[in-house]
Amino acid sequence: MKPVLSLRGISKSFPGVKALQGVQLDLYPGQVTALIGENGAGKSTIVKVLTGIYQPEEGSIEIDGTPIRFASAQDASRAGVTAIHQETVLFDELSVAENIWLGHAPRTRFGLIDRRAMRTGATRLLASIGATLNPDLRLGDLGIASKHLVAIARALSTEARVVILDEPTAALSHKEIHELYDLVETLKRQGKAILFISHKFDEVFRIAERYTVFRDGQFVGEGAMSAVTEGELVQMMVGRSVDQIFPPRSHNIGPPVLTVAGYCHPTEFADIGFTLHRGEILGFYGLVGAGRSEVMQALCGITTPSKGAVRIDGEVRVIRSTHEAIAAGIVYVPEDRGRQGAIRGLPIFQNVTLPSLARTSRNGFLRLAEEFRLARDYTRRLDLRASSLDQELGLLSGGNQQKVVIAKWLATKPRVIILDEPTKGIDIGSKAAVHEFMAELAAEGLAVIMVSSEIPEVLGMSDRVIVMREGRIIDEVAGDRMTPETLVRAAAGIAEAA
Amino acid sequence: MSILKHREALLALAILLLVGVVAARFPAFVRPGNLANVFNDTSPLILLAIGQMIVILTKCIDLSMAATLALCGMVAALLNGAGVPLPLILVLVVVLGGLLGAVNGLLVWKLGIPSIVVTLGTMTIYRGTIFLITDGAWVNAHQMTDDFKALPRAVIAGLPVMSWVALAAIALFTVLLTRTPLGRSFYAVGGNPHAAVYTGISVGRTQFLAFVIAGALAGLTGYLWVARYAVAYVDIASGFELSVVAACVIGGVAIAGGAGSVIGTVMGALFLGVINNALPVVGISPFWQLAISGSAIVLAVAFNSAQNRPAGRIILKSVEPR
Amino acid sequence: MTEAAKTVATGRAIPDRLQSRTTRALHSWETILLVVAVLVFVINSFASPYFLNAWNLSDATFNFTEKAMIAFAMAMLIIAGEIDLSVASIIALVSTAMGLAMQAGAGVPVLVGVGLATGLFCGAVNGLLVAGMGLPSIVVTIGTMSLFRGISYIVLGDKAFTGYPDGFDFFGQGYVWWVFSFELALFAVLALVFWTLLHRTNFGRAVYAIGNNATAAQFSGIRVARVRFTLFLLTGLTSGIAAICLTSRLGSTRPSIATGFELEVVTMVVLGGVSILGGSGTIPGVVLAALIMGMVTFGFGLLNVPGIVMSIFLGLLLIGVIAVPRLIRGR
Amino acid sequence: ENVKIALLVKALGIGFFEAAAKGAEEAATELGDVEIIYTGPTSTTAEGQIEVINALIAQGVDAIAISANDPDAVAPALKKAMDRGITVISWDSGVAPAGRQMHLNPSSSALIGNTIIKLAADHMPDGGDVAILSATSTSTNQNIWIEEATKVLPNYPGINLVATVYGDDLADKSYREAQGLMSTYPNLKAIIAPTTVGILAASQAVTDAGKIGEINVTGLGLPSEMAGAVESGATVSFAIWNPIDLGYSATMIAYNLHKGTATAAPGAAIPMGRMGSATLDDNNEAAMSDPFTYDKSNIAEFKSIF
Ligand SMILES: Nc1ncnc2c1ncn2[C@@H]1O[C@H](COP(=O)(O)OP(=O)(O)OP(=O)(O)O)[C@@H](O)[C@H]1O
Ligand SMILES: Nc1ncnc2c1ncn2[C@@H]1O[C@H](COP(=O)(O)OP(=O)(O)OP(=O)(O)O)[C@@H](O)[C@H]1O
Ligand SMILES: [Mg+2]
Ligand SMILES: [Mg+2]
Repeated sequence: MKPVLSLRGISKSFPGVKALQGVQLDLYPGQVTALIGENGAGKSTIVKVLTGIYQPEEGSIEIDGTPIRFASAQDASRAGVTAIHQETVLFDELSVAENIWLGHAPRTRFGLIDRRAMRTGATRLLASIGATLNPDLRLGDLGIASKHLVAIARALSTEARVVILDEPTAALSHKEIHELYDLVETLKRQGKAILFISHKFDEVFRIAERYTVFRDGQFVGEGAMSAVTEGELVQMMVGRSVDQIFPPRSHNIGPPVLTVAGYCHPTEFADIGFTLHRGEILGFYGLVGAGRSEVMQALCGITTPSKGAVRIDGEVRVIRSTHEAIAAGIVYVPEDRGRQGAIRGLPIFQNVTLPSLARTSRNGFLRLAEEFRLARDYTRRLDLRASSLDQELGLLSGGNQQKVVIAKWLATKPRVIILDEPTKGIDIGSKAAVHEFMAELAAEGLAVIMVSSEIPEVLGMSDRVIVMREGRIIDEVAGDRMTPETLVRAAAGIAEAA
Repeated sequence: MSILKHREALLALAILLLVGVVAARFPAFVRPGNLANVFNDTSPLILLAIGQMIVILTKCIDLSMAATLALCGMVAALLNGAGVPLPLILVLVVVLGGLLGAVNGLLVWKLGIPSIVVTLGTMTIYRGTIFLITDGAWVNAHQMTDDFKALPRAVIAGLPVMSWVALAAIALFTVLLTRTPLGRSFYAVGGNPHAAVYTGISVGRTQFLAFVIAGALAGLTGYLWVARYAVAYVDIASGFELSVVAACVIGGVAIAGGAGSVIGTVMGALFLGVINNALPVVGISPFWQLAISGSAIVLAVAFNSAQNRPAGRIILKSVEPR
Repeated sequence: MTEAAKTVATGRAIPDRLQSRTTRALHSWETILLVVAVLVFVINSFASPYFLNAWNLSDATFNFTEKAMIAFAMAMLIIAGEIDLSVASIIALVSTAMGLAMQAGAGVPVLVGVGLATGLFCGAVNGLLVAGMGLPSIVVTIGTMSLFRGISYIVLGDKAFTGYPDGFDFFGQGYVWWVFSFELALFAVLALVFWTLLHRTNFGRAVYAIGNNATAAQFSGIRVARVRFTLFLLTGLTSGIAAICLTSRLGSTRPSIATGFELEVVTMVVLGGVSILGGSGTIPGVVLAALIMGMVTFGFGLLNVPGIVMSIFLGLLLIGVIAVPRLIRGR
Repeated sequence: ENVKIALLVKALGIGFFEAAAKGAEEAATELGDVEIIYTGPTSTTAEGQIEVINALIAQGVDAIAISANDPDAVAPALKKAMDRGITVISWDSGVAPAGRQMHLNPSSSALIGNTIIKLAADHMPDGGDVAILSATSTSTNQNIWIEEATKVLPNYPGINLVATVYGDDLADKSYREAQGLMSTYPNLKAIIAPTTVGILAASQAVTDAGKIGEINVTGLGLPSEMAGAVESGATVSFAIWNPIDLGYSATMIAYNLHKGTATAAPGAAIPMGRMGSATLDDNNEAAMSDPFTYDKSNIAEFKSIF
């Protein structure tokens, strides 16, 4: 079989990073090719090259054997390449139909946008993926899942021959993920060539025919999915074998540190109550949108709860700001690293010391020597890779940025650390490191809350698991009840099997 | 969309209320003739505000609009003095305005300099250029030909041409913004520049076009202004750029880009126009004018942001205790 | 960088700095400004025989001192990602308030107190609207810009306050020592104060953090709203100080006082290398920009070049100093 | 060594001041050893004038003759100039006594005040409403004239002054203010604009409103700029003194004071070349000459001169 699209010798660099170095990629009609690689391997970059957003410095793109250049996203779309990108790339102020058709809207005889055709087209496309959305709705008024459906409809609106999905399931719930798999099957039957990017091996093995592996911006290998094992793929990805994912835990649980009771928020959650102990890892499981992050953000003074009590070491504490939370010894490592965690324009050491300035300064005046000392301690502890401590944080790779963000919270010497989706979008290698590190923290006597949507992680790491659904605690699972089945049922609101 | 409509309806109500209050004491104010007068008076503000709105939609701001107006107006007056026929003058000022806008646009697009810095600079450069080409001398009524002065005030079907130009611009730009790919791309670029790139829209190019449109509108208004007031000098319309931004803000254009409508902007301009025209009629000292429009701006901003605040998810409504 | 990262990987310890402070300073924006300033100084000395004269240079400083005082606070505000366009109007309102106090028979200390308090009050109004209610500062301050000056028009109309008490003229016309005016001394002191505040305190660090990423700063325990509010207080306060100096220098108050100052202040700040998008900039940069602008206007003035030609030059300078490095770097 | 005299005006580009500069050059030619520096800010602000004053001090000019944007705000800067030995006089628009040695009024303020009312009253046999459209609210000379005009108002029974508004010497603002006057006072019979920018804008507004013959625009204007209005009838007559003479006289006075051939003290008479001599009153103020009235009969003759 001949590939529809093939890339040869593609290189692309950013200031300080060679994101791609002479990589190759082939996509075949009616087949799903999985693109696999660690964080920063260059997967999203190749997608952007394929869709005309980046222009490579070297290499060629061929469609049906003819070389072609994409100067803009429109060129790529005209050539039949379409993508659902890793980040949502839609417009809140425009309607659903406009989001689907922006850039290639049907026109009337006078060259104006044909709104009726746009609306009916949108309805048809949405129906084809099983969605019934009013095409006139403002996109900003929709939920995350609906937005994702609009993004898919948009990708299908161009009559593409090549469809690219960059980590499409990261933001979707269980049910939606399965609908997406069905959709991929449909596209395959229509003879489209599909590039599927994912960190989840189970889904890769489930839907892909072929694989291509990148490591550090370089092509490592490709082949048929049926001829490879999970272990071999991991080996190719990281260049070494990763045998054990979850570290051994010493379940050495101490007295209660944090007690929450009757915690409510006007719109986001209600009746939250739990106890957290020294040396414990408490898992919070739920589907995306269950309200876990909001609870954690309220605990850390980012949002204001309407009522409820928080005790630390038995003492009632009122926390109205992150400042007070840090003083009380609770810190929150946010899920959205780029927006809430990292300050990319500031040097690494300033990022690390930001929440601890009260300690490193004297009477409000900075002491740089102290700051560097603190930054040195904690970055070493996390095995950070950087050229100097006054390097801008934004110049580091994502995984290393995450390390700095974690270092910055640890440097405050907290008693309770809350990690919100600490391994979301992180590759296997880094994941294991984070897990090991969490286990270490607990062993040192820190009380850890881990919010996660990944069942293996929740089960593998936690001492106990609290399941949330629609803003409330539905269940608390420990010991023998800690099975995937229990968690899924509780989170989805299905009654315990009779 | 529903919020937007809502906001415009409220603004319309506010204007009606204002007119009503004035009319209660001075019925002559609501004579159609006078209202037409108010509209005619507000036309330059409307024209500029539409241009500014498009620029703001794309996450930029154009502080040089008033200076562009002044420079184009002066050039129109000088061309008139040199005997250039009126139709050609009209074409030339629009082109010149577009070129001045293009300079702004290119600096923003090709060099990535923030628009506020670019236009802060070109604002003084454009105005200074007027001084350079005239040595500061005024062009007065007696130095202009009659047909040059007559065009904006020529009455067609009961309204002066100046008003017709504003009405035409309102219609044209409503269609442009709602019914053409370019118009929608202004919203897209401002609403989510990142996503616009993924959609194949060049953010810089779109911003460039917005500046060109704003410049061309300012150029046309420059002629109208100079012809109507029958004078051209360095300082005409100085400080007008801020009224223009104010009209946009009152009209509900989001300063962060991506949201706003022609009709809202026009009403924002009319709101200021009515205040300016009503104050002397009601007998309030003109010294109050500044404070009143300032308060209106602050209130409008506070109001718009209160309306845009996300309502929260209200996820709890489905979790009644069983 | 990849190479550096690899060598570090084996050693693990990460060096504090790669470049020495002097290397870094040489590559900075301030160095460019310093070169421009020296150039302007040299050109001026050749262009006019009157330039190199202590008293003349001292007179020239009045062209920028008041604006520069505000520019220091404005720089911090812009670094934090906000802007205050109402500063010139605050000057008008402060001056009017002092005029009213003067009519009520207030002496010099009371006048100064009234001036500072009014400035702080205006800053608090802006701060409340922006930091308290979360409104965009650019439009809020366009509104208060009309409002503050509008109030002063309502109070004064076509009248003026004159006859400030003896001794009040010291702030705008007095000399501390030899050719060094009170305003110049105050400018130097404020430069030092703001340099310390921005570059040597936790508050200054918070300002940079907020300007780079306000959400992350908030998550890191910085009281973002409080910092923003304080910054508006500071611009209000420095506008109040500038108003005292300007009123004293003019010896009178009109509602049209200081018209157009806000744009000159912003120009000064941007020319000083402060990113209008927030997150970066320094006080020494602003000091140099103030000196450049002051010397350029004075130099042109000595040649009797009309003010508007100077402003063309400043406009070109503003765009030029930002554009040229970008052009050279190929954007 | 030439005597350097700076003619500092409210703003560059205004026809009236350009004409005054011509007069100053005329005086310079006549005197032979004078260099004129014609300068001013670009917009009519006191701050702008102060920057120019500082630059003039630095250049060591011998005399400054200023038409001020604000009588009080520029006074400290001018006082500094006098402290450094510079002769300072004001003309046209005055400076507070502390900031100048003497002030040259174009004409006596009382006379101007009376003239502008009389010009309106002469064409209103039955009396009626009149309104004043002035320059900026801070313009010294306009404010004095208006004050004088209000004083003599009782001498013109039936003439009713309904409003005073300010066009800030901006053509567009003046135009709008004139429009406002017409819509607010439907019975308005005359608009008096004691400023050349205002009278021009007001006559344009009256022409546009189609009220020629109904509303008479009068006040102070330049013949060259007003010719059209007089021809169309929007303005029946207006008055002005000759700005060329004014610039000439100011230069002569500045020169004489600098050379010490005259001193500025109450009662002193300072020679003004072909314009005779100026006699100072108790405030060290003097008047140059009487205003001259222009109408259809003589406008053609003067419109090419200034
Ligand atoms: N705009 C950019 N500027 C600078 N560096 C970039 C940019 N985009 C990507 N990079 C760098 O290029 C490398 C490849 O990034 P890319 O996003 O392609 O990784 P990825 O394989 O998609 O990772 P992930 O699994 O985390 O999505 C990384 O080192 C990243 O830091
Ligand atoms: N119905 C909805 N409408 C709009 N936005 C929603 C809705 N549900 C969830 N979201 C958004 O999805 C994101 C995830 O929601 P939330 O943080 O409450 O869930 P979570 O259980 O903490 O999930 P996560 O595992 O992602 O942390 C939030 O940013 C929220 O704004
Ligand atoms: Mg990626
Ligand atoms: Mg969440």
